[in-house]
Amino acid sequence: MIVRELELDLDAFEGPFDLLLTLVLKDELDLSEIDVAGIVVAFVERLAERERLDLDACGEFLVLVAALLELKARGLFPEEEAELAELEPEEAAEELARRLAEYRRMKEAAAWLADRLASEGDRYFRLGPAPLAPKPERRLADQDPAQLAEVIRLLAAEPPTPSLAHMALQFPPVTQFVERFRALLRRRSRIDFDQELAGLSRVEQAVAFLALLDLRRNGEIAIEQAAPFAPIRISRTDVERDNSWTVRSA
Amino acid sequence: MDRPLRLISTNPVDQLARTVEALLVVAAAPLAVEELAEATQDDPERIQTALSLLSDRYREGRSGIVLEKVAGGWAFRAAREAGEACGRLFEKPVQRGLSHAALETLAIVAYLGPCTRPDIARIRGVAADSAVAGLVERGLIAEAGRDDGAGGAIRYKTTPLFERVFGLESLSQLPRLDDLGGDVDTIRERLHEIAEKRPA
Amino acid sequence: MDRPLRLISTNPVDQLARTVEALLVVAAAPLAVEELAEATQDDPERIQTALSLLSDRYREGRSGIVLEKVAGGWAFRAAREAGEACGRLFEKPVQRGLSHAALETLAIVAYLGPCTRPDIARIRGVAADSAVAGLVERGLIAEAGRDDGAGGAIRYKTTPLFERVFGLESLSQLPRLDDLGGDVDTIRERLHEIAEKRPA
Repeated sequence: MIVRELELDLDAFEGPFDLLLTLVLKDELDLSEIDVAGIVVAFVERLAERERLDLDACGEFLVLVAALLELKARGLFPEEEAELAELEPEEAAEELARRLAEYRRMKEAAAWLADRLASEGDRYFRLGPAPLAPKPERRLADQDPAQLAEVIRLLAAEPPTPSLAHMALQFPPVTQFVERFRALLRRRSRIDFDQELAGLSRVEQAVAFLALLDLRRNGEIAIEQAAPFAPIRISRTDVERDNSWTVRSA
Repeated sequence: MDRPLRLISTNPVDQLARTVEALLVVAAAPLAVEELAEATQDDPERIQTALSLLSDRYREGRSGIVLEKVAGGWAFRAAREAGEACGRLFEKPVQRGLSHAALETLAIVAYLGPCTRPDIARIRGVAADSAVAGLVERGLIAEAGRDDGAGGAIRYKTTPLFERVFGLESLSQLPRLDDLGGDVDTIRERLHEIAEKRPA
Repeated sequence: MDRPLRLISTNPVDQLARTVEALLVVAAAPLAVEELAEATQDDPERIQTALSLLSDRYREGRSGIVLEKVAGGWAFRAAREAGEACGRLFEKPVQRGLSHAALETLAIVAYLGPCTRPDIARIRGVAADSAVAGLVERGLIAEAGRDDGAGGAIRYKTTPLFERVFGLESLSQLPRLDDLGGDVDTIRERLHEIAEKRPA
């Protein structure tokens, strides 16, 4: 007999035991709603169907049910245990007595309600409207037709561009890097992408790369990379054409 | 007649009449003679007798409760002389406004003419079922045939009550939307375009 | 007293009583004297007089329709002698009885007034979620705002239906809590004995 496959049919749960455990551990099922005694009864019934006592199953079941009970007990007194532990024995006894008294009174009040319900069992009254009652009139205040035009205009308005503010990403403008590369390349004919941008955030590096592509499209620079992931080298396209410029500016 | 046998009751008819009274005051719908016979376990003929006794006691001018025979059976109603008081009891206070969902739905139906729930949902970007149901219940829109014959979705149009509540002599008095193109087809097209751009 | 002025009615009280009868037979819930005065546009004192006239006419043993003071108002119900016949035709509001958990939860909500699920769980020592949900479903308790504004736990209170089902004129008819829990003192003594014996 496999304990985990024990089929349960409880008020709050229906299905195999291992699913119940999974749901409880994932906090998807409130253990305080689970009737643990019901689980024990289900297990004992299954056990009784067998001819021989399945000791392995009993052992496994005991471990699992003990764990469930401990979890349940803790769940029921989340802060109270701590609260009571801080009290002197006399105070704790008084606090417990107070709570028990409160519960006791409610239990008796519940019993009074049960009696009352039984004694009032032959009182019948109509629930809801009478068969031939007039229909309630729901009157609507006068409305302004301008508000109809207003909502149609709202529906016809371009949706706002989604805001990225919540993503907390700071995008530096691409132009900032375009200018930065131009300035660098004015002083040097060749630069190494990774070296120049070391220490920048990933977002800034990405924007810098966009700036490179922009400059490449304009024909201002040449980009080389010997192999994938190899350093990216950037050079001015006019280096070859105008060496004197380099010399002059260097 | 095929009727289940019942014990012949020895109860006097006026006691039966009291039981019938009790059943009628609890019922949420008119009760047929057969139902009354079933509940009282008495004879339909005797029920009829009890009902005529009660009809005499609960009649217009004599009592505020009037027993009436309607389709489907017998039921109590309020006497006519109490009509005004009943009106005051059932008249709910004036409802000031309409929800935004209701207004949007109403505006679409008013400006674009008869349209279906899927139409409205597409333009608004959210399901329109409860907004449409609420407006139908309030009598501001009503069914107006189906989209392309019998199988299509139900179309809705505004009602005369809508015109009255919004103080319009006719739909042509709706505020003009020249800024959106003016005519219905342009506005419809524009609404559909915008709806598609909206993030899902 | 601060009450809106009403025209002094020249109608005889028995005519007013007929109108009150009519209102009570069509109302969906018990009607308070003030509501009756509002609907009839008559004086609350005269309404009281009319109601005592009607209470005499519609009373247990004399009529199948019984007028009772319940849930803060006045309502018709079926006479008890017709209970069996009613049972054959209608469902009771609480048809299948209430579980221990439900009754305890109901008692706590009725006595403590609006309270939250954690409040109830603290007193009962077990979670009250499904008991609360069941009582809400049966219409015996209903949401009544939240604990300390918007973020807090939902509070629950008993409904007029609760008072009707239990035949209470108002919650003040519940037995006094002080009279309940007779063995509480014994428990307290036992606990104190145990505490004295325990090493601190």
